[in-house]
Amino acid sequence: MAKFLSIRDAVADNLKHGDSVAFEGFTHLIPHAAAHEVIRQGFKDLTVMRMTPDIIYDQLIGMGMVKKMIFSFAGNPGVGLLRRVRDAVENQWPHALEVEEHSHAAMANAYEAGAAGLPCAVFRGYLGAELAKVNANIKSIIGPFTGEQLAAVPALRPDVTFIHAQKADRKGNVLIEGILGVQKEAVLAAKRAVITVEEVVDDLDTHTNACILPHWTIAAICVVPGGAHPSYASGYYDRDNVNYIEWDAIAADREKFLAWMDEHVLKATPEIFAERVRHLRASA
Amino acid sequence: MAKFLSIRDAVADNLKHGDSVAFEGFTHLIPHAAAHEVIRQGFKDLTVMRMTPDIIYDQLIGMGMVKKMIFSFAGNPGVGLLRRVRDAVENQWPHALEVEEHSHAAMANAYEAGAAGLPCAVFRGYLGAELAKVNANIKSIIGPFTGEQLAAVPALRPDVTFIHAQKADRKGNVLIEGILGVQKEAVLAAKRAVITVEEVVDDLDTHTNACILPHWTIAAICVVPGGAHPSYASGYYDRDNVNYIEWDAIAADREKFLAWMDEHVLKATPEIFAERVRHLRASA
Amino acid sequence: MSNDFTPDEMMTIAASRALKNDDVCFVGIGAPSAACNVARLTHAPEITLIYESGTIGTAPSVLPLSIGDGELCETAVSTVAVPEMFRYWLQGGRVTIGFLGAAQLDRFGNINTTVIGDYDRPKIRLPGGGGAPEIASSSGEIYITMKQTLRGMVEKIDFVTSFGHGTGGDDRQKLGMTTLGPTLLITDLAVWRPDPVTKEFTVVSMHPGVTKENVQATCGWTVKFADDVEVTPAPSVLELKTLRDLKARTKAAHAAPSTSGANA
Amino acid sequence: MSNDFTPDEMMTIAASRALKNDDVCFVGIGAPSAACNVARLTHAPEITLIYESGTIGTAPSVLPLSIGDGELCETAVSTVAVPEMFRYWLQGGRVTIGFLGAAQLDRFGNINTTVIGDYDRPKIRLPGGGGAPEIASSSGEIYITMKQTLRGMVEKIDFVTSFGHGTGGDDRQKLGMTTLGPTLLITDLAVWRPDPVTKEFTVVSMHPGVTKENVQATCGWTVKFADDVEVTPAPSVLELKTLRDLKARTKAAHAAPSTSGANA
Repeated sequence: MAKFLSIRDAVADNLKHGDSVAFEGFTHLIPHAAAHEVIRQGFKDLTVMRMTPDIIYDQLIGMGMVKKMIFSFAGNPGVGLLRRVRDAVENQWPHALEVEEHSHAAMANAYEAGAAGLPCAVFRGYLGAELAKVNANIKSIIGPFTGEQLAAVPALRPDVTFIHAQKADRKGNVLIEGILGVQKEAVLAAKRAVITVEEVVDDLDTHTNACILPHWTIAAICVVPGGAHPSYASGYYDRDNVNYIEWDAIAADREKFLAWMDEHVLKATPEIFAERVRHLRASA
Repeated sequence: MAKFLSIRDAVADNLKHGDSVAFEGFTHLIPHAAAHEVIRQGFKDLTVMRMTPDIIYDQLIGMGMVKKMIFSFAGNPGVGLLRRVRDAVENQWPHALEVEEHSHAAMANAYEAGAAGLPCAVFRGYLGAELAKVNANIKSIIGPFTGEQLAAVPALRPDVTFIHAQKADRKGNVLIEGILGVQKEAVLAAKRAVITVEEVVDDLDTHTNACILPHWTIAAICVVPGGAHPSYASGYYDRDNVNYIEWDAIAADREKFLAWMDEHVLKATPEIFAERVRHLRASA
Repeated sequence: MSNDFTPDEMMTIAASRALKNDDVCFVGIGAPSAACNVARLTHAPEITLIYESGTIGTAPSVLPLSIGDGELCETAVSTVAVPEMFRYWLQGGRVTIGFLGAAQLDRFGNINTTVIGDYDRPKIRLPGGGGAPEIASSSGEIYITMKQTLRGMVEKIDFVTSFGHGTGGDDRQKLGMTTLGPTLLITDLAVWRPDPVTKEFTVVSMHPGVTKENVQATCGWTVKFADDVEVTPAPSVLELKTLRDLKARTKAAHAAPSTSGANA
Repeated sequence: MSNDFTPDEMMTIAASRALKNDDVCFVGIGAPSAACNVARLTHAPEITLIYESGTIGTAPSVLPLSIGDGELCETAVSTVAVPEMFRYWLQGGRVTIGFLGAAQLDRFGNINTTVIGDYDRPKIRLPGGGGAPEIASSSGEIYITMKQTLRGMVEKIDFVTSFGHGTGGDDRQKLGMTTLGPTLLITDLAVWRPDPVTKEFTVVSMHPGVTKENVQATCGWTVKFADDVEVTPAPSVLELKTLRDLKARTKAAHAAPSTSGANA
């Protein structure tokens, strides 16, 4: 049953050192505010997973909180590489990072299998692809009717999934609209789900087949307006593209990165996100 | 690419003797008008599939058009048994009927696998259930990570899928709203899909994540107002419950059944459906 | 309390009492959607009802004639496609109570809704399992409700559509199931619970006025009774009024005559 | 015709010409969404563009910075969840053209976007495959576009992220693939097609002003040229205007300065 909590309390109540954790969002609705709160609370040895780790994974990894990353595309979308991820993989800074690398199809199917309560996902994939040689979690099965060899990967079952969504109603049912990514699957696959939302409303006022997570599938809901910035929340504010471009320069240098994190994350509060998106709301 | 055709031409162009065919609909949006047109055109040796064969399968089977039925629940919803199906299975009237019987979970997964281009569906099912002993198309596989035994059934890939939907736009994109059933999957799993709709509109005017079948996934679209009667089309007309109750008496007797089919199907036209739902539109 | 009630009403109301506010209840075809909705309209207003047509969190004002009636969708929190229903919601382990009916039932809660007689040459071809085989294995626990008859409650069912406790004991665990299976049987005469060890259904409570002889006379196996068989509390005035109002609304809604000129 | 164009513009426009009105084109990360949208805005107005973020049939007025920009969704026929995108739409065999870019490419159309150097001790850790491994195997055919450099077009790629034709010949069929694989490579200098038998990319057309020496000087393997190498038609005025207008709109839309006071 969803509790309405501050993001501070929701993170403290639901995350532990060593947990596996997904911060999902596919360009749209990336849970920046939740990730910053996790960084402030200083967790260690996390196994993080996401199809498209971007800036927040650069931040988590650069701050030394991550033991292992499961992913399928680690880039700064529209800009280039993730420089903190590269520094960890190439130079073990601040420490070594274990990676389990998949394709998007594999990750999407693995979350789907997690939501579906299955031990593994089965799909047609990795044909001729070398990832199958370097990732022991890519196996195969033979279909019992046609004899076709299909790929199999373990279901993803994070201890905690964080997502950002547009709104919740007062019972705690949560609506996601627009580009949905794998957020529904990541929530249903998780042991505990923490969702930041732009607002709480009396009535979700949407389509009968819209993507809604019932309140009893959610551990905690936190109202954090702007919580997806610099990504966007369809209907609330646009993507802050310039921030993605600027991140490339910040993350390029270890000292610059640490100084930025100190000022904008460690010494900041979740409340700053509302201010950050103020200028972006008009155009959304 | 979807062609706008009469239901007569769409059936004639897309269905052949001996085809496998799905008329899907889960209580909502059952394609009665399409089934009646198929009956009028007198096809033979069809393999029909559906999760919930109801009145139209009673009609197809009673008229001797069906060689085999793949299904998971064959009942007159809310009323009882299907008397023409029973007569075929129990007494081979008008001729013997081969049945391949599954659970709902298996059929839903099998359509999903068909839509996903996979040879089979993998799920946790049939545990201790005797269907696995009488249906050779229920097999199992061992998951390669946990060693759990999972059920496997062949993907459903009908030659033709018929469904009824609310509306199409002028390009042929089709909207389904409300109880969605397995219609999207049945269309995407099929070699050719024929869709009857209530109306064609300039703009589907719906939610960004609504269930829409793009025009290039559809072979033919036919405007048949009322084409789901006596089932219902959400937003257009209600379910005609009395008709389901009356069907029980009609189908109970072979002669009565044949006379009814002659009058209301063989000698009728698709245009009668609009008239049938006229009185149901006000309340919808 | 009311003394003016039918065995059928007692059965529905006794079943409704077993449901809790935080239950997520999967209402399969043939199941007592009346019991679920009486629970929702009385002591469990927040109960989540899921119908296999894809409607999650429904609150219909009348009982649906089918599991896919329009009102289920109109009142639902969300309506999803049927493959998702069976994958994410049932198989995903989110359903606490699966509610099933039965054409034939044995003492271990195994259910037949497939055929009477031989599968290949059936005496009566029943509708089949629908969602039941996986409801039976994936729901946290299973409640069964049916009227007692010698034809329905039998020593050996003709076909195992849905697995209950098999031949009893730990048969479920042997098949790899981690769910509890049938934990409650409510008939028009009694409330039954499985023996903790043998898993045989045992009468723990009889409805007002019912005798052990009544129960045995309508059950095809030798009935086990608990040491202290209780009397099921009679329906309260509120429970009875809620059920009867629901049925009256349902009858009115479903009986509207067709003027379409042709049925089916 | 115009003579005032850059090699990059020629590349994009040559790629756009390969797309047809009835194509269903999967635009993966790093792929030339510019080429797809120029096609849509010129000769192929009905082309279906699919981005892996779940947007089907998009028609953006500016190029997305990422594959999940809001306008892709706002202009789409439908936006589906990402698991459905990969299962029903890509794996389901509905995509006619998969459009891929490459960090490293070999003469058989095998692509590396994973690492430069050894996988476990990479010199440069690239973003990875994203959707590409299954785009490469499930799309009807694959078009590749990249700028020619000696570092990019190499004798042997460091890692096979996405399988093209393997070592050539019928390597795809041996792996059970029924799709055509790479059928077209468009660089800033030339248009290449695989040899029908060996599957080695062969230059069939060079862009205006480009010599065979130019092509060889920027390619790490010994280039095969067709017997009759044609000259790629220069961009038309309409093509060039369409591309430049699109880029100008895109630049204006993405360059809006942030005033949020803190980035990321």
